[in-house]
Amino acid sequence: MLRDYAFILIFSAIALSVPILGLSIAWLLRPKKPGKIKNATYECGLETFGETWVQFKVQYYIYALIFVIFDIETVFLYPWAVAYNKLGLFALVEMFIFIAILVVGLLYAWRTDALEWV
Amino acid sequence: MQFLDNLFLNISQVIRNLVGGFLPDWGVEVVMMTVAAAVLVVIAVVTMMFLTWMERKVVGRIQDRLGPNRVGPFGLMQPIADMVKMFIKEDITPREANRWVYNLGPIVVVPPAILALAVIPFGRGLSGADLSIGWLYLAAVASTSVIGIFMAGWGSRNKYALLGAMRAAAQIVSYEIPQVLSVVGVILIAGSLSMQRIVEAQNVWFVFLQPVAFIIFLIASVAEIERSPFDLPEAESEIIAGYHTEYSGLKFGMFFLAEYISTFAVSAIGATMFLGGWRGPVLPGWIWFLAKTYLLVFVVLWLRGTLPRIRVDQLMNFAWKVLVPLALANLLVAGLIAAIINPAETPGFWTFIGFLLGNLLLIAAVVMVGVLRAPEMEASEAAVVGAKGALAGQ
Amino acid sequence: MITQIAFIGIALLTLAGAIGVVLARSVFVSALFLILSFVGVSGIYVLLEAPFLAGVQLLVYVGAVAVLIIFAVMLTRDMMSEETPFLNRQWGCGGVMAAVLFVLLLLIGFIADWPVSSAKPPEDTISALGEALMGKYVLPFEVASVFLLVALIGAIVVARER
Amino acid sequence: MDIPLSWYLTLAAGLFSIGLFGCLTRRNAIGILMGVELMLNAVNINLVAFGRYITPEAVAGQVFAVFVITLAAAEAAVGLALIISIYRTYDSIDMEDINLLKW
Repeated sequence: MLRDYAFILIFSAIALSVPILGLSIAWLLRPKKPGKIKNATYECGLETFGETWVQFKVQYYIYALIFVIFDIETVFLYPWAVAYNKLGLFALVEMFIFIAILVVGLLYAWRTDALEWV
Repeated sequence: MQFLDNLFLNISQVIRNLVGGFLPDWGVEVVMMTVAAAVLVVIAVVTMMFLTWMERKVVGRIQDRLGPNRVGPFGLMQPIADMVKMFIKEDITPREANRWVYNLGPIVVVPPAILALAVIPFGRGLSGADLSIGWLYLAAVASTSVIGIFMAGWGSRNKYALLGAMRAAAQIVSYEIPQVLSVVGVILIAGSLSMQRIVEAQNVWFVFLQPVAFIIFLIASVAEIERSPFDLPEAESEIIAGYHTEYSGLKFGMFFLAEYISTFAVSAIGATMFLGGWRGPVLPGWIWFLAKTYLLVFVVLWLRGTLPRIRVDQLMNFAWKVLVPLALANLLVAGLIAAIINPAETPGFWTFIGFLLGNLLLIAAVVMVGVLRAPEMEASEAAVVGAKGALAGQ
Repeated sequence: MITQIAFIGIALLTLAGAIGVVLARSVFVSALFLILSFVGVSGIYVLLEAPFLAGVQLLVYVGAVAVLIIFAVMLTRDMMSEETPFLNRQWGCGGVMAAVLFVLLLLIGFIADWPVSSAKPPEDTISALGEALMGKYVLPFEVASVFLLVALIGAIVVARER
Repeated sequence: MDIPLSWYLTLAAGLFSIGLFGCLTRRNAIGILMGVELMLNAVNINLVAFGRYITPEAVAGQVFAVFVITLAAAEAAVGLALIISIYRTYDSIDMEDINLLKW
């Protein structure tokens, strides 16, 4: 089993070396003439205005939150699906209850407009 | 035919014998793995270059243009010219940027896209590694791509870049759920997460057993790789160019590289999980695999050429209020049918009929809900528009 | 031999990430180091022959929890300027505490005589996990869904603007 | 099995102690939460390592690790929601400023 993962390790090292190698070659080839205006933050040619860390709305967090909860649900779903043929009807009922409870959460978010992008 | 089918396995055997002459066993293993990994990486880069050309040709034809046709025959050398340009462009690092995070961003973005190729079966026994957690590995690797986007957005110290990164993350995260849920039906029938096992289980292509899941998977995947019509985070008309606003030269090219490799990877995954992967009559497996993959790539390009970009609130609503409930319903239907007819033991024809009936019922239910809710939806839409108009009037 | 080298490499990566989490001035950079540490832990799971957990570690921690943390960092502006210390005044005391705990844990780990078994783990871990979740651990499994529901609703209520 | 169990225990102990240090000393509330996440990861390493070395034929260690991951994610979700809520009220998440149990 570890043999397969050794391949993944080597593969990730080589995959990581692609951008590093490419960027190093580009670093050697490209011209370097920085300038005051050139290195300014790009905002359609205007001077930068106000703080960079603008205040984001909480909606982003709510989406991430619901995502985390459902991501964990899939963690339970995969072993269930793999073992399903050995388990039979009882497993289906258990999973049905599991999903139903979480769907209540989704419905709650839906009804309270937490899913609404405003 | 037999020879062509085993072409790559034979080549690998030749290399193994060649190296085996003067290296110990573990050395041979390491050399073989490195060679395989290097080949996969080369495939990734060449695919990216081919896809940029293909995209411009296909979209050009859709828009009644010729596309690139100056450099080389049919403009085939265009990607090379583009690459040379990328390499010799001046690189601009904004003064305000956090140098470490800014420069690491493009480096972190690329590996997740390439790593997906490790478990994709290009033919019988022809995959980098046949992991037992196959699909879970793909989902896990794909989910790490958000990190590079965050690094690019935060490191640039540009509010549009940061906003683009936030939007991209929210979108990727939202569409990941329907994507991972839609595949559960396939895993349930195949009884394994391993990609090779999933291909071997497809006596009937899973697209016929799980058509609804296939459509959900396709839509969610196109959204995951931020391609049109879901390309809001990097749409010029929305927020300059999103998280890669500040990047130039090859650093910008790296984001492109990642995007095109992901397009290929997602199509390959779709072909493997739903279209039978390398299985097919007469021709060698890897030709079947490439044909199916490029069919899906073409569909993705076609979507870009045809559909207008959707609005950001529609984007999020579609993920959470349409795709997620549909994926959950599909999962329960699949579970129910698999409980009635055990797909591992029933002959293919009856499995096919059973799942087809289930999916038809599901689609009928969806249409019913749509018809019933249509007036209500229109009313709520009108209310929202009215409220926005009132706000604008103030 | 090779696995031992791999273990040392991955363990050093994990610990370096963890130290980065604690000592980075900016919270965002802290979060990036946290991700590094999570990736290292997933490598450890692979060495422990728990590939499913390694995948889950990447999917849930790197792909979900880290994103959640970064969103929270973006929503709460980092008020710390360059001058204000990012650790509180008890950092010396806290360091001693952590060091003492580390030594104690090491003592327990090395002195105790663990009854190590040489049996083989099941061939198909994922299937075995599924059967365990649906059989022996079915109650915790259902409780987990209620728990997730409570967390979801609670967090939405707390986070939303009124 | 050529890695002794004590190596894993050492790694987990180190990770746990670093997490504890971060938890005790970071001023930023999100920093404290990250310390807690590190500690939970250390616990998970221990659970899986003990499961692998002492009862390899059962998957109890992994099942528990899955439940701990569930718990950690839910904890992060609610904890960060609280932090965002605190930020909205106090306009700061510096734990030195937030020292009142009740206002």
